[in-house]
Amino acid sequence: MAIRRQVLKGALGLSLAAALGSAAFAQDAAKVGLILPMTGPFASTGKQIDAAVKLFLAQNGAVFGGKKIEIILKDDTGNADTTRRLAQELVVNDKVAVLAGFGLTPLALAAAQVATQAKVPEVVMAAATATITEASPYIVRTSFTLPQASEPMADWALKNNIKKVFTVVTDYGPGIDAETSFANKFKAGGGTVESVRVPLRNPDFAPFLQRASEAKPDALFVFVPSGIGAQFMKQFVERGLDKAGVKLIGPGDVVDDDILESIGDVAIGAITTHHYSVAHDSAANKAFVTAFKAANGGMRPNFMAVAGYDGMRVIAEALKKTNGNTDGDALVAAMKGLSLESPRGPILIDPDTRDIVQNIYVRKTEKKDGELFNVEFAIIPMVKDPVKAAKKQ
Amino acid sequence: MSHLQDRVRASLQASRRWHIAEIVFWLIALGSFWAFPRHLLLMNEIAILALFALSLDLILGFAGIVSLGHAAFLGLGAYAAGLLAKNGMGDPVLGLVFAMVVSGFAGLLSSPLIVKGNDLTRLMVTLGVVLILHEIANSWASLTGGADGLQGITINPVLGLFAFDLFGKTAYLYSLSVLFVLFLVARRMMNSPFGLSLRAIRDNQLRAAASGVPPSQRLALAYTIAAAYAGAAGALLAQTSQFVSLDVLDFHRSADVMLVLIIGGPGYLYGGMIGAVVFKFLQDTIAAFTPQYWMFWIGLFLVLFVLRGRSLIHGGVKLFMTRLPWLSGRGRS
Amino acid sequence: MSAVLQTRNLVKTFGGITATDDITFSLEKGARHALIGPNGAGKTTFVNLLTGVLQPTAGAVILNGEDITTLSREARVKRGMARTFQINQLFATMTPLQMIALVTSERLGYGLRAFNVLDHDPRVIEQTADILARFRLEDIMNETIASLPYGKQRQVEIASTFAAQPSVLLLDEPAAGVPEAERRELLDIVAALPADVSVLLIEHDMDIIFRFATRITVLVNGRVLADGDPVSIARDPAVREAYLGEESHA
Amino acid sequence: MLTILFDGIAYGMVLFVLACGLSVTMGLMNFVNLAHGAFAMLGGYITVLLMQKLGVPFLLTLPLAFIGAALIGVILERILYRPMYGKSHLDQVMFTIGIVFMAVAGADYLMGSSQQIIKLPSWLQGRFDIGGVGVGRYRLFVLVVCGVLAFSLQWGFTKTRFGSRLRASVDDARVARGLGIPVNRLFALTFALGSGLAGLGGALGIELMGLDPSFPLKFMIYFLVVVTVGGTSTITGPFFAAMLLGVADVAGKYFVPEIGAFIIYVLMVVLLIVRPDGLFAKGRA
Repeated sequence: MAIRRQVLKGALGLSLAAALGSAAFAQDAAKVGLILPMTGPFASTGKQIDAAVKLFLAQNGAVFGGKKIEIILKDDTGNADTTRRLAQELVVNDKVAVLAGFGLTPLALAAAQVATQAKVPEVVMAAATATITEASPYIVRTSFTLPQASEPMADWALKNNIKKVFTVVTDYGPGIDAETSFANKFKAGGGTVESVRVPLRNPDFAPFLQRASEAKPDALFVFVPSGIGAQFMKQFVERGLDKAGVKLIGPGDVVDDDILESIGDVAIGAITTHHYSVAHDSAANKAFVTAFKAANGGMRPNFMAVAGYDGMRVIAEALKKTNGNTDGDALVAAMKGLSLESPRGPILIDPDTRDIVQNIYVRKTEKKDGELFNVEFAIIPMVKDPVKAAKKQ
Repeated sequence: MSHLQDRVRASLQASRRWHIAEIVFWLIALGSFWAFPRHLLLMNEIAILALFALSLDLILGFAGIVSLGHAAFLGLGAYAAGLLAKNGMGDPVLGLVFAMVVSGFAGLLSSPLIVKGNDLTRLMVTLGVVLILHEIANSWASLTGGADGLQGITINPVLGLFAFDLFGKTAYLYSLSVLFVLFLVARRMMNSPFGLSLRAIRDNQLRAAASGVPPSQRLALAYTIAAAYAGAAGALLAQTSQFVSLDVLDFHRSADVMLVLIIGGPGYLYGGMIGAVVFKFLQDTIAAFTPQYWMFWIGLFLVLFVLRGRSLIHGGVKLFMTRLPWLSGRGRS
Repeated sequence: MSAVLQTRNLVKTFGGITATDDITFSLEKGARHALIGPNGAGKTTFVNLLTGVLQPTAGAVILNGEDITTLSREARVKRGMARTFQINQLFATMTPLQMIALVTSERLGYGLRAFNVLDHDPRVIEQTADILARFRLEDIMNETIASLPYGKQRQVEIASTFAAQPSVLLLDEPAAGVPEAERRELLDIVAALPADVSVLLIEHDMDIIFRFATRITVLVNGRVLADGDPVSIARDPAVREAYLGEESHA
Repeated sequence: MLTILFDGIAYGMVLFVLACGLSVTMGLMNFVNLAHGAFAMLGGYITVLLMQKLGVPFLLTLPLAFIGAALIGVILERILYRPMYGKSHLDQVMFTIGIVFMAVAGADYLMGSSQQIIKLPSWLQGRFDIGGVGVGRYRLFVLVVCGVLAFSLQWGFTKTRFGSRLRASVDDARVARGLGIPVNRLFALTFALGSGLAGLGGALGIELMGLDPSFPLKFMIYFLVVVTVGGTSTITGPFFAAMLLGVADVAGKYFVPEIGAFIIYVLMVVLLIVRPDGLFAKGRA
């Protein structure tokens, strides 16, 4: 009985809110459909981005260009078919001005067609396969691309006397992206590479790491989705690869700030290239981290959060530029070429590719004041996605 | 022509006569198109799920085969239709037929694994097959797009006339039409001598064999047909979403469809469809209140349902359905 | 000799146990032949070998002059061998009418017709009505089988075997489990089976055996102990010791 | 090479401990329990919680994981599982899938969706060389623990009164009841033991297989393979099946990483075609 009453109350509240909402803001609301995996194995992505989006609106108010941004959050559970349906419903039923979120590559791709057909901007806040922005002229990305983060790693490795690298990547889009972009660059610079790909649902890294250790490389390049990074790191150490002098390198996913603490000391010494570290030394970042932690019970923001934060900002800036015009083409045009100072440093939405251009930092995982951080020690400024850059030439 | 012969004929005829409730059911399904224009996408998903559950009903409800891997054929059909469209043949009906042939053929090939062995072996083999397919689809990225899904599917207008739109109008009517046609075929089949022999095998395999019914042959055939039906559902999924992802081969697809059929009740063809409506409605409602944990409520629902709720719910359904003479004495629990 | 069903040196072993030990047996045309023996004598195994539920380790089964040793169960049915089981084996959710119509349609080879309907075929209707009438099932033909009393179910089972038009009928303890009140009707039906059908009756009940059987085979420990007409079997001292002796214990 | 064999055996050992309870309950009551992995997950989370929140040393958490899972097992058996024994396999499958779903969502709710990580005591970390073969300390530890367990289970199963009664009941529950064996109580005990072992396996497996809410789904197939391939009437059957599976899985991924993920499934389907009643079945379906 009690449950039922609650349900009724909830339903009543919702419909009331909806009625009021549509009455009060019918003219001056810009709805943003935020589709994220809030449940399932990629829920942490959803939580980070959702929190960052809320933080941005709380800090900056919700009115831009005369329009009040209204967020409609939907959970796609990491399931591409659901993403597609939700995107379609948001466009058709809720008449959203912008679609945003998209935790994984297939999810972003699933919505691409909807964005094109409906002429609605799709702001990708997480998915990182290079090709995504080519799937629709309405896609704008505020996260990063894996080649963007992986190629600088090859440069760094070549400069630091690493001749032979063994790559271990998860066998799906982003992993393959990371592997090929790194390997191509590294080989072009005279290094040798051996590779294995690990199945996405892999319970045990032992056989792959065994191969790696027998290859006796100078460094192990690794990309795994952030959740299983910890397991990988531990087995890396268990197998004694660290003691054998093998460096652990790769894009920053494996030492995700969100879980770095629970990975523990085994992560110390890992060299990674990425676009954001919670330890990034700037005033903007310090303010961001402090506010984020305060609003989320001490949870550290990670690279997902910063992309969500900047994504909202890109939407807001675009609205300002168009003076509240929510036409999709106008919004995308306004987003192109946007240049902002983000907590991660300067960022630019490439007017040609609608992809993000940003600094890539070389970091080393270290312990500071009893906490683990990825400490930046070198900068490669304003890196474009190398895959699309190569295509243009 | 004796009086008794007339009565026999009448009884046999009665078992396949259309009941008013059936007609009402389909009218409602069609009428929903105008009644709920905001929910056409969801309704399209329901129609596809209903077809998938209907396909499971053919083997579970009518032939008694327990499968944990029915998604294998859904996935094959989806990829078959998707790949065909990607390679320039975007006619939806062509894709549908192609998907049914591919899935049906796969069903035929794997049927020897199914017809022999006990329930446990069947569970294992069906689960194993779908897992292998999932791995293949994942690894063979050059063909399937791997974990990124199959991109770039363009579907031509249905019959060259009705283009797929964002609102899901064409999608729903197309899926509903396919569901209806395939339902008609299934209904006819299940009232044929072949359908009767399947029921015989399900009821009592020992007696079926002792009555001259070859169980392996019939089960293999039923399995093939069901696979083709699942392939059709997969094709609809691929065509109406113009996208195929690895998810079509995921375990939860097989589990969900089983749940759908159990909710509606197996063995009378409408179970899958009623179940699909209830399931999607539940999913949507629960997801609206506790988006994070609807899986928990579905699980709880399942447990309670199997423990005691079934007789309760089916009691209601049966009360309604006992009017259908051809349903008499069907409910297997 | 006009044997319709024969076995030659039939052997079946399970692991180290020999359940059927070199049985050579023959069922004459039109016979009412009883197969008796104490519990565990191998009667059920023998019947399972005849009907194809089990495959023999050695030996042959011959039906109407054809070696059917390796044929499947359903193929034997098609060649004219039908059976009932010790415990009713029926299609619980069907009606007697449906069950008999099914067996009839299978006999006529319609089993793979997926788009025909039964009520369009005059032969199915005619023959189904015929069986229903002969076994006095008209009144219950539209009831669900599972809801019928056990005796009636037995009747349905025997009737359904006749829809297969068998030349050989194996009845495995037809009266077992049937309440006294329904027994008489059932036994009348067994007694009225057509004379051209050869019947092999597997039974415990001596009343039934001596009422129907014209010939008796006694199985003990998987072997044929004696074979002959009822009178000589009843007098056989070895049978009395091995079988009737135990019977009085039980 | 030998290292791979060693890794495979250690992996197989954990699989065995995880799955052997399932094989006995399946054989005893002919009950298809797809939710077995939920008990393993429970054991895993008990260890994680004890270590993270209360700082209990790893070794001490292992028996507690066993006891916790066994306790929950007994309770669930009493109130939920028992009414299911008489039902069809389909019902059992649906029922246990329901339990799995609840367990997965429940774990997500209570523990979060991320991978759980524990810190092993330092003497279990790292590896050492024996004649050129690299041996992970933790894997060796797992191998010893599970090996001892397997031996004592085999001993208990074949040599004790409990074992002989259990075997009689697995063979034919009806006859066993007739002989006055309290099959129901026996089953409750076995269920507890099986769940407990699963819990222990889950705790031991955190380091090797990871632990997150989807654990029961991810590993369901592995358990079922062990049971179907190994059969349900012995301890040795599942044991060798688990070894075979562990070694084949690890070796497959090592030698042919491209198709490594297939090996276990292909192996299972092939085995089921060749020996539909299990690798070590003795003519009993």
